[in-house]
Amino acid sequence: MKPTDPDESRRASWRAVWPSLVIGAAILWAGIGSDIELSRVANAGGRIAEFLSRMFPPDLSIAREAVDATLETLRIAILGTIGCILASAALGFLAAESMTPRAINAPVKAMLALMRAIPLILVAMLMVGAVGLGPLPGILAIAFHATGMLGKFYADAIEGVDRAPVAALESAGATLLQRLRYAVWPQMAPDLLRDTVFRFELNLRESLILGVVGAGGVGFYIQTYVRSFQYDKAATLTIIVVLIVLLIELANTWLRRLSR
Amino acid sequence: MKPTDPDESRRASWRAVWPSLVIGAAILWAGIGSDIELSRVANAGGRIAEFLSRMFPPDLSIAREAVDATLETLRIAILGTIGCILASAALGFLAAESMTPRAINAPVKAMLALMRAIPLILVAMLMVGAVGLGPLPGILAIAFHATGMLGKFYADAIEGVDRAPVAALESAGATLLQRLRYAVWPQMAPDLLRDTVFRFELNLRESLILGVVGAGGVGFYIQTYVRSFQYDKAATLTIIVVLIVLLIELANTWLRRLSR
Amino acid sequence: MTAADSEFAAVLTGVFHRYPGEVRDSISAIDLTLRSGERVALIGPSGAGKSTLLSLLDGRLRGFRGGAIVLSNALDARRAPPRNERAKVGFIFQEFALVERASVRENVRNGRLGRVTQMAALFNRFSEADHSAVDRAMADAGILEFSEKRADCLSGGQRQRVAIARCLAQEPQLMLADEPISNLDPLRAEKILQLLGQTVGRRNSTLMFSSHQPVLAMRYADRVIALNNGSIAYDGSPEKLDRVLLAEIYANDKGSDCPSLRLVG
Amino acid sequence: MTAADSEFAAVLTGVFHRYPGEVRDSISAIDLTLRSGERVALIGPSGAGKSTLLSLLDGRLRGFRGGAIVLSNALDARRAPPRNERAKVGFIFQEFALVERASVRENVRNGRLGRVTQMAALFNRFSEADHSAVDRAMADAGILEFSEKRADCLSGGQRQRVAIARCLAQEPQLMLADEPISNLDPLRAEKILQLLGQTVGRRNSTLMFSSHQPVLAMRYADRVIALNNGSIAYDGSPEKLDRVLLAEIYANDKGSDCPSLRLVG
Amino acid sequence: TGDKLTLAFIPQENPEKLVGDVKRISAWLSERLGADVTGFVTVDHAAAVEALRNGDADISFMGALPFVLAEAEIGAQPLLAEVYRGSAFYTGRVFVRRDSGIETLAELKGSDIAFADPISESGYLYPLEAFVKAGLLTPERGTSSFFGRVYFAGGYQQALQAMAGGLVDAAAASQYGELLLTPQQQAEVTWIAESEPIPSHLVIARPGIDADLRSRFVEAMLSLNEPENQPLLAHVYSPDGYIAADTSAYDGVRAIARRYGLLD
Ligand SMILES: Nc1ncnc2c1ncn2[C@@H]1O[C@H](COP(=O)(O)OP(=O)(O)OP(=O)(O)O)[C@@H](O)[C@H]1O
Ligand SMILES: Nc1ncnc2c1ncn2[C@@H]1O[C@H](COP(=O)(O)OP(=O)(O)OP(=O)(O)O)[C@@H](O)[C@H]1O
Ligand SMILES: [Mg+2]
Ligand SMILES: [Mg+2]
Repeated sequence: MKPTDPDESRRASWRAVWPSLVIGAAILWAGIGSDIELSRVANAGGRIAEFLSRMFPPDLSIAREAVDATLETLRIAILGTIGCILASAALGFLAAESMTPRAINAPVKAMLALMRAIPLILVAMLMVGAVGLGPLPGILAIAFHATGMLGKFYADAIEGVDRAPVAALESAGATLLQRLRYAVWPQMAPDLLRDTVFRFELNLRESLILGVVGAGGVGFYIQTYVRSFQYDKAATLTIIVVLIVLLIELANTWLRRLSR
Repeated sequence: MKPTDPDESRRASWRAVWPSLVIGAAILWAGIGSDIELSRVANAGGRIAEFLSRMFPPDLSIAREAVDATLETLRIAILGTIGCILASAALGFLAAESMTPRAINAPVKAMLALMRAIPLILVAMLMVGAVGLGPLPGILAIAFHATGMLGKFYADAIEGVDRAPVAALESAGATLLQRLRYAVWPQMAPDLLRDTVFRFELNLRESLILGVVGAGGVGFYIQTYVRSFQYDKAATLTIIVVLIVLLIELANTWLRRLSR
Repeated sequence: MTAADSEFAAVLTGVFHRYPGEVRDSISAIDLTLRSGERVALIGPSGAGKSTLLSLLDGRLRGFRGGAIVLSNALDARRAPPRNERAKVGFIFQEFALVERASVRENVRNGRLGRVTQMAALFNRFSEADHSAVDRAMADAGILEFSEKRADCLSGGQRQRVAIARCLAQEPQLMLADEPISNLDPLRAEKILQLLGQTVGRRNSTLMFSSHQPVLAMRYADRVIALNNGSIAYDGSPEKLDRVLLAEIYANDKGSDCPSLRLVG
Repeated sequence: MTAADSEFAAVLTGVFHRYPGEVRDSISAIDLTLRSGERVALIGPSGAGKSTLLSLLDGRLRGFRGGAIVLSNALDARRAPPRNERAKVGFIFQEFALVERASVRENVRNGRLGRVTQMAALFNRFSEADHSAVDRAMADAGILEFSEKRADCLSGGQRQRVAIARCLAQEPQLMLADEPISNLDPLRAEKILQLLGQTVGRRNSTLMFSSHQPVLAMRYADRVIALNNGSIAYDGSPEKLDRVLLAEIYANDKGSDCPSLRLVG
Repeated sequence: TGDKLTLAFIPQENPEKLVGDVKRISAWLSERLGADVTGFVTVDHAAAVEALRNGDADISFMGALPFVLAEAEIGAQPLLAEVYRGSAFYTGRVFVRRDSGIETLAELKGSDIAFADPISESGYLYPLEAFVKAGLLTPERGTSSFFGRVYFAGGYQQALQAMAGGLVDAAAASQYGELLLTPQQQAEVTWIAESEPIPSHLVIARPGIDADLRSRFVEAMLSLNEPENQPLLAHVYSPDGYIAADTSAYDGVRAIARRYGLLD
């Protein structure tokens, strides 16, 4: 922003307008092109009520299987999360602009995007092909797929820390690792915790696709019930998932209070 | 931290140990209980190579359908994203601890968790029940489901801003809205942008599940090709998705540079 | 409130405060009356409670005990004062509290937010009066030159002057300044103190500023209040505050084992 | 480097620097030689380039032109100096640069990071020597009392002393201090300046500190360098720096229309 | 003995029952074959075939179309065919609402139709063939030349629900699909066309499976037809019984799959 050079500032404001134009055009295209009858939304109320009524009362006869499936899902989610935390710590660090030169962080960032981009179903098939049936391919698929997101989150968290204390430690002769440990880590620990717990929660729910690899988690049950219109059973499982997620949310709040 | 009261500090350190214990126990349980033969990972290399070889060379004969499907997916993602941005702006603000009293932010936070917890497939079916087949239920399902995550992200971004300038504006007599506009917004705009673009990217990929509701799109094709073992065709579509995601990643970097 | 109250900018009676989890009061047993039009310097050793006292007067301190009336409004220990009261009290922050990604001008303009209608401000609609107040404040603080630079691209003293200009633009009835000259060169420091004093004189408003440069502070104040360990150790005219008293104020705080050094001149 | 070099702590020849996107140089045509054991005060109006010059000497300034040798190490305009060189140069930051969520002790201990082995530090293994250096630094800076408090629960002056203690704990050969007393009361300010001077004397290291309190600064320096608009306006003994010269230094910068006020005493 | 046999099950309606079923059947087979039999549930045939390909599973259960795809893909062998309601064949049908007044396929020109799934014989390919036979469309020109909008609803039930709920005009599903609707809905819908007979679901094996083990497995499964073992059928998708599979019975399916580009 140089008030002394009007040309430059005009150019700058044009640069700022560009993205808005592109985004605006995309929205217009999306909105106009598609045959969406928004009128249908108007009289959806009754139908939604009817749909929900089919979920009540939840069919609790499957409670036992539901609990087993939940434990299985939890197990896969926990192990998958551990895997993706390890991978994300390494890749997230490499992808952070404030930590590595552009020649490293740009390709790593792209790689993470790529890992996210590969559809989970394909990853799951690949893992079944690689290690067979059972929980293991599920865990690997989750770990792989989740790393694409969590690694990005970690990189964002690293980039978001206040640079002044990092510079101060660098000035004192601290090595990269030491700066990470003593200036970056204390600042980003709460964010990291939040992101990791969040990803754990997502992993728990991605068991939807994990039915693919045997053993049968909650998601697999829900999917099957929904496909066979047994909404009252799906409701039971959904309630369990919701309870667990709320529990995680509680734990999250508690942990963050500790780490603040 | 009160060095003057050793009891208190001992209690504090216990409080800090608790979470580690719980997490450690959970990991142990997950690791021991499941019948995972990690040895299988060792000789997975060849199998992975074999799997990948089936995807090459990608079958480009379906390029036309692929482009159509991609446009359809983009359209659903764009409109779904707009929906969830609007909802998230409102809910995210309400869920931010630094903005609303606990009596409001806690329930809203729980509600967002709940929205995330409800499996997308169930939301999709609900929307099909409500507004019929086609892209509209897909858009609504995406908007609903994504709000659970994006609203949380927005709340996090609001909570993450430096409070000093917010307090300064409050002291100057600025109203809540004004503080949002002039102290919170400039600080969090880059984070917001990042999170929104990221969620857009996710929405794009959640079209995987949307095949279920007759919404078409890339995910539906990929699923179908995988199920009919046409991995070379699935590869073509995956490449398109990857390209789009990388493009979004590029746009993201560019936008963030502008907004820094 | 009776009419007589308006001659007082602030009345504190028996105010105590302790930060959560602390073992000592940050300020204790404060009885204090600020008369309208006064220019008060607040001095005292580091950690004495100056910032705490100032933030109390600004209505930003929660959980204090005792009575606090500022510009006829009784402060609540549990919530911030209403908007119009907040707009009347200006504050210059010790650590500046600027919006980093915003320009100098935008930061200064933020001082006007208490005076514009809600909606107007949301769409960046400020009146002529607002714009000229902002320009005047920037000129007075000597920051017009780089008014379009971003706040995070400034030197320490430049940042401090942005914080000062923001408060000037607010045109408050009571101006509270926490170490407003800590990062300013002597000439600028004097100029700023002079300016703050003049502003107060022009509008019959009130000024209270803290400073670690007692010599300078005394030159621009009608009254000096010294804090020590959270309590008032001196309250009176600058003239009566001699070297001995000063040395006592600064030497007498806990955790300080300073030798008695020359304090004045 | 020849043996003769070691008598110089720093040698700058024809150094220029401009921040990206700016129209004016932040420092220009700087020729400067710091002798080992010198205590140099850096003064000059706000925005003159003091912080920029100090960060150059610290090896943190990128994109400068000209020659810069610090402790026999030639600085590179494109990258930070190697670790052992960085460890030899200590810096006290104008805006403190503390790790907010860490305790005072942890912040001070961070000053030791340049001296411990990589792995030891990662697992919080510090030697006895490290611990005692940290304790001594905290005692010297007067912050032992609240050594377990978090850095974001301190007053402005307390935070500044943490920044000072961190640098003391580093035991550097060249100590650079950017406004180290801006938020300290006069007694503490003098004590800190005295302390920094003593430390330098004891270890034949070198000190350069910037300050906006020329009177104080001159009392604790062997040599004064004044910057104005990025260039050196005075470089010599404190004794020769009289009121007239001082007034010139502070009055002469662009964007300042200060009246000529009393500067000394 | 050291024989090991792994079964890959594909879920149907009641997953909570299936997990128990898998245990029951595996246990019974273990005893019967004197081998170590384990069962896994996979979400669909693709994962099961992936497991068969690598020898992670030996046996799986699936429909005729997935089978012919798996046969072409990995050389899977047909072992047994299910007999369901007295027949080793079933059909796909085109359903409409009674009150729509539609009686012939030709009347569906320009209307919206919901198919179950693109990889479905009774919910897509066979009913589509009925339209082809009626001369209404050709595989080359595709469905869009005849219908208004075409949806893949994800399953029989979703397709039928969409039709019953008035969201589309017609739906294609298995002949037994109707049973998935509520009695009230069943009264409101009818079918207007039926496909050629489709070979029913079957039990398949991976190509390299030990021949002896395979024949013992086939024998064991056929023994489920005996009266005393009949109750166990309820734990393998509840067919009436099994017959040995005849590979030529799937020629029709292979031909259709080829016509629609699913096979080379
Ligand atoms: N990051 C930056 N980007 C652009 N310009 C900068 C940046 N930092 C400093 N400047 C400019 O460079 C000049 C010198 O700044 P510097 O911080 O060195 O001044 P200083 O002498 O330390 O001032 P002060 O006494 O106010 O701290 C100033 O005009 C300032 O606006
Ligand atoms: N957020 C906080 N939490 C806990 N203690 C605090 C907090 N802020 C300040 N204190 C403590 O309260 C006391 C008074 O602090 P205050 O900031 O009012 O001092 P001050 O007089 O402004 O000092 P300085 O001149 O150093 O700015 C100090 O002992 C300080 O450590
Ligand atoms: Mg203070
Ligand atoms: Mg500076």
